[in-house]
Amino acid sequence: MNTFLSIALMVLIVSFVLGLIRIFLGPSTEDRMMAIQLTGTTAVAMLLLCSVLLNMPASIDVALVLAVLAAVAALALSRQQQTGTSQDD
Amino acid sequence: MLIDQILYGLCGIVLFTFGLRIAFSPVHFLRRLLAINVAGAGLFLLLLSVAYRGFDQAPDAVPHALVLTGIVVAFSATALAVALARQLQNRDKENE
Amino acid sequence: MENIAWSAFDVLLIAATLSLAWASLTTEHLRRAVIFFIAFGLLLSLIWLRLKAPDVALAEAAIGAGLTGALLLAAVADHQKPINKKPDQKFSLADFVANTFLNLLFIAFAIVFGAAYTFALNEVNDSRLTDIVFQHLPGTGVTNPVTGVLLDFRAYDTMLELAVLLAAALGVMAIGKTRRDFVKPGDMERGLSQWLIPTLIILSLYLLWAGANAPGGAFQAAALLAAAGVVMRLTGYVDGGLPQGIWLRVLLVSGVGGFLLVSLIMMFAGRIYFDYPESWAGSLILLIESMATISIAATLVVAYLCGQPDTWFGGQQKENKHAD
Amino acid sequence: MINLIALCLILFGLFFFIAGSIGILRLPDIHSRLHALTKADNLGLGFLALGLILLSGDIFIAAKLLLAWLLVIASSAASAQLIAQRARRRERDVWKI
Amino acid sequence: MNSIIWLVAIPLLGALLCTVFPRLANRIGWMFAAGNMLAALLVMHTVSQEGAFHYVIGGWSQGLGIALFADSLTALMVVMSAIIALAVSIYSTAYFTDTKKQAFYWPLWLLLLTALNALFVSADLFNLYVTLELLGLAAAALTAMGGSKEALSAAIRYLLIGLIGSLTFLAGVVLVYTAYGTLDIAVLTQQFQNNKVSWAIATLMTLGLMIKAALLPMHFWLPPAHANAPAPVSAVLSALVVKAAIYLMLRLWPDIFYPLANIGISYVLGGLGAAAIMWGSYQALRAQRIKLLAAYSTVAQVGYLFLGLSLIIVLPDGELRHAVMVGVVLLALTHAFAKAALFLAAGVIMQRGGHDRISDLDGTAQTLPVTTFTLALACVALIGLPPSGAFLGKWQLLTVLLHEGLWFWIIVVLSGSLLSAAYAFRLLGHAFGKKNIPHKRLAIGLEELPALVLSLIATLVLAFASAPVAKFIQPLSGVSQ
Repeated sequence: MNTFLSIALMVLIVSFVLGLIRIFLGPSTEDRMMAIQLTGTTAVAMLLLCSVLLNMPASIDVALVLAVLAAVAALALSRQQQTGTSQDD
Repeated sequence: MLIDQILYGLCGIVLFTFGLRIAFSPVHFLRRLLAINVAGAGLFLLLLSVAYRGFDQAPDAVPHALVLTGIVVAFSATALAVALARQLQNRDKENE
Repeated sequence: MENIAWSAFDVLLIAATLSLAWASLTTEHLRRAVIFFIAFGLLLSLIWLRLKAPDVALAEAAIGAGLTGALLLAAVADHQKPINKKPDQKFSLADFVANTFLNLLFIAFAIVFGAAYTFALNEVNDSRLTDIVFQHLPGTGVTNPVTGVLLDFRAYDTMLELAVLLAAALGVMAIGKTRRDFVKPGDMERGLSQWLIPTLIILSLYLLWAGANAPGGAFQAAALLAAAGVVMRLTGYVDGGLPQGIWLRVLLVSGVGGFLLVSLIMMFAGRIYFDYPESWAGSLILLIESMATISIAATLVVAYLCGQPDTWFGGQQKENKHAD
Repeated sequence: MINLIALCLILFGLFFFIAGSIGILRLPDIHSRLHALTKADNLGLGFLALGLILLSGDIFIAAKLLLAWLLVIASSAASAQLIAQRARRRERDVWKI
Repeated sequence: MNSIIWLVAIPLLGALLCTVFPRLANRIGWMFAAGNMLAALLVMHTVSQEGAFHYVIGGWSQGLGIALFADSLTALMVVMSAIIALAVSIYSTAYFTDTKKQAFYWPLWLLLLTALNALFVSADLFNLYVTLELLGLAAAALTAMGGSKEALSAAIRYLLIGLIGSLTFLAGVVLVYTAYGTLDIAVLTQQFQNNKVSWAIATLMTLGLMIKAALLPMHFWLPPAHANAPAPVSAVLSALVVKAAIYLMLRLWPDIFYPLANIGISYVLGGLGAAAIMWGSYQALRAQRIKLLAAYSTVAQVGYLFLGLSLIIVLPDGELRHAVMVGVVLLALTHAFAKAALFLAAGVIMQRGGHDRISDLDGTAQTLPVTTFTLALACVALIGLPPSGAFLGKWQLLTVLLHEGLWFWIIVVLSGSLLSAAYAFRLLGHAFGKKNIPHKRLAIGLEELPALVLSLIATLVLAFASAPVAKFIQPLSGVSQ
C-alpha cells in the first residue's frame, strides 16, 4: 500500500508542477490566482498522503491550515486592487 | 550522512546564495525584501536538513525551535520594512 | 519502487522550489513576484513536512502562505503603476564585467559553502543536542520536544524573539497612521468572513491545545488568530478587530511581559531564571502560551495594519468610512 | 477488500487532479479554466480523502480528513466566486474604457 | 551572579511599561535608564570581585540551556553603554516635545538598550543572532523616526543591510551546529579545530559582522542612516550599535577562532581597517554637515578598531597583546563617549539654529558657549590629543606597531590622525568664528549638559582611568574559559 501511496504522491507533484506552469504563464492575475488555488489544493492532497506515508498525523493539521488560508489569500488578492488604488487621508 | 539530507541542504545553500546575490543588486526595494526572505528560507532549509535523520528516526528538535524563532524574526523584519516603504511612498505622493 | 518514487518526489520538489524562487526574484512585475513568492511558501511548507518538521510546516503555512503573503500583496498594491522595468539601456561593458564578476563570486561562495556543509556532515559526531533534549523533556511538563525547547530550554530566546516582534510593531506604529479608507465589502466578502473568522479562531484554539503534546503551539495559533484579524480588516473593520486604548497596549506587551514576569517571580522565589518548578511546569507553560498567543496575534495584526491604529492612545473609535 | 476500495477511490482522485491540471493548462479562457479548477478541488480531493479515511481506521483522524475536504470545498467555492467577480469587473472595465 | 539578568530585565521592563503608559514614557524611560546603570555597576562589581563568570539560564546543563557570560571586557562595555544611555535618556526628555513621538521613541530605545546588553552578555551563538536582529530592527525603527524622506529611505537601507549581515552571521551559526553540534560558545571553544569547515564558519561570521560594523567596503549604509536619524538616536547608533559588532569580533577571534589565527587574515582585516581610516577621514573632511562629518568619522574610527583587532588576532599571548587590547578598548571607549557627545551637541545646534551646515556655524560660540565647548572637547578626543583616552589608546597601538616594525600601519595611523585634526579644526574654526549678532542673554539648557558630561568623560576621566582600565582587562588567553 505504501508503494502505491508514494507513487500517488509522485503523480500529485507532477500535477502540482503543471499548475505551476500556469502560474508562470499567466497571462492575467486571475489565471494566477486560479493556479495558486489549484496548487494549494494539490498541496493539501499531498499533505494528506504524507500523514499516512510518513506516519505523521500532524500533517493533516498543516493541510487544514493551508485549506483555510487559501480562502484568506483569495480574499487578500481580490481586495488588493480595490484598497490599493484608494487615496490616503 | 543521507543523500536526501545533502540534496535538501544544497538546495538551501543555493537559495541562500541566490537570495543574497539579488539582494546586492540594484533592484526595487520590495524585490530586495523578497530576496532576503528567500535567503532566509534557504538558511532555514539548511538548518532543518541538518536536523533530519532519516525516514524512521525522530529528527533533532533544537534546529526546529531555532527555525521557528527565525521565521518570527523574518516576519517582523518584513512587516517593518513594508511599513517603512509604504510611508515613503506616501511621502512621494504628497510631494507630487 | 517506493524509494524511487520518493527520490523523484524530492527532485521535483526541489526543482519546483528553485524555479519558483528564480521566477520570484527575476520576473519584471512586482505583483507577479509576490504571487510566486506565496507559491514558494506553499512548497516550503511541504519541504518542512518532508524533513519531518511539522511544527515548522505549520508556522510556514500560516506565515508564508498567509500573513507574509497578505502583507506583501498590500505592499505591491502601492506599486501598481511604476513597474520595475528598466529603461532600455545600452549595453555597457563595465556593467557586464561587474555583473559577471559578482555572479562568479557568488557561485564560488555557494560552492565553498556547499563543500563545507558536506564536510561538516561527514565530521559530525552523531550526539547532537537531541539526546539531551529528550532526556530532560519530562522535567518540562510537555511531550512535544519543540515546544519544550522553545518554552523551557531556550525560553530566553523566545522572550527576545517576542521582543523583536514588539519592536517591529512599535516601529510600524511610530512612522504613521494606518489607512482608514476602504471599499465597501460586497455580500460575497461578508458571507465569506462569516464562516471564515469562526473557523480560524477554532482552528487556532485547537493548535494551541495540541501544542503541548503534538506539533502546534503559541506561534502557529497566533498566526491563525491574526489571519482572522486580517480577514476582518479586509471586510471592513479598519482596526482588524483589535481592542482599544490601554487594552490594546496591555495586550501587545503581555507576551513578553508574561515571560519576564514569570521568570522574575521565579528568581525571587529562590529558583533561578526561567527554571519552572517541575510540578506546575505544564500548566505554567500553557498559561504563558495562551497569553503569548493572544499577544502575538495582536502584534501580527498591528504589523499587518502597516500603521498606528486610531485607537492606540484610547478614545472613541471613529465610524468606519466607506469610500465607494 | 477495504484496501482495494480505498485504492480505487484514490486512483479516482488522482485522475481528477491530473485532469484539472491539464484543464487549467489547456483550456482557452478564464471561465472554462475555472470550471476545470473546481472539479479538481472538490472531486479530486474528495475521493482522495475518502480513500484515506478508509485506510486510517481512527475516528479522530477520519474526522479531520473530512474537515480538510469540507474546508477546501468552502474556500475553493469562495475563491472561485472572487476570481470570477474580479475577472468580470476587469472585463467590464475594459469595455468602459 | 543574578546581577547579569537585571541587565536584560530592567530595560525590557522599562520598554513594556513605556508602551503601556505612553503619557508617563518620559519619566519611566529615564528612570529605567538609571536602573540599568545600577545593574551595569553591579555586574562590574561582581566581575572585579569574582572574575569572569558563566551563568546558564534555567539551571540546565551547559549546552542545553542558554548561557550568559561576563568578563572584564563585558563589564567595561556594559558600563560604557549604561553611562551613554543615561546621558542620552536625559537629553531625550528635552529633545522630543511631541508626546506621540515620545510614546514610541521610549519603548524602542529601551528595546535597543535591551538588545545591546543582551548581546554583550550572551554566550550562545543563536541567541547572539536574535539579539543582533533585535538591535537592527529597533535601530532601523528609531532611524525612521527622523521623519524626513531621507531618514525613511536611510532606515530602509539600514534595515535591509542589517538583515543581510545577520543572515550571513546565522549561516556561520548553522555550520557550527552542523559540524560541532552545539551553540554554546564555551563548549565550542573547547572543541574548535583548525579545518576547512572552521574556516568557512569564521569567514561567514566575520563577513556578517563586518557588514554590521560598517567596515570599509560595507560602510555605504552608515553615513545616511547616522546623519538623518534624530540626534539622540544618531548618538546611540554611532557610539554603541556599531561597537556591538566589533565587540563580537573581539569575543570570537581571540576565543573561538584562536586556532585559525594567522598572518594572512590579520593583513586582510588590518588592510581594510587602514583603508577605512583613510577613506572615512577624507570623506569627513569633505562633509558639509556636522552629523555627516560625525558619521564619516565613525567609519574611520571603526578602521582603527579593526587595525587593532588584526594585531590581537596574530600576536602571541603576552605583554604586547595585552597592550593592544588595552589600546583598542581605550579607543573604543573614547570614541563612544566623544561621538555621543558630538551628536548630542549637533542636535542642540540643530534645534536652536535650525540647521547643522558647517559653513554657516559662525557665531555658535557666542550663542551656545557650552555646546561649542562640548564640540571642542569631543574633537580633542576624536583627534586623539592628550589627555584624551584616544591619545593613550593610539599610543599603546603605536608602541606595539613600532616594536613589530609595521611601518605602513604607523603611517596610516599618523596620517589618519592628521586628517582628523584637519576636519575637526575645520568644524571648530567655524563654530568659534565671530559673527555680529545682537547681544542676547545666554540661557544654558538642560539638554546641553549630558553632552558636556560625556565629552568630559572622553577627554579627562578616561585619561585618569586608563591605568585602572588596563589593570582591569585581564590578559586574554586563547581559551579564556
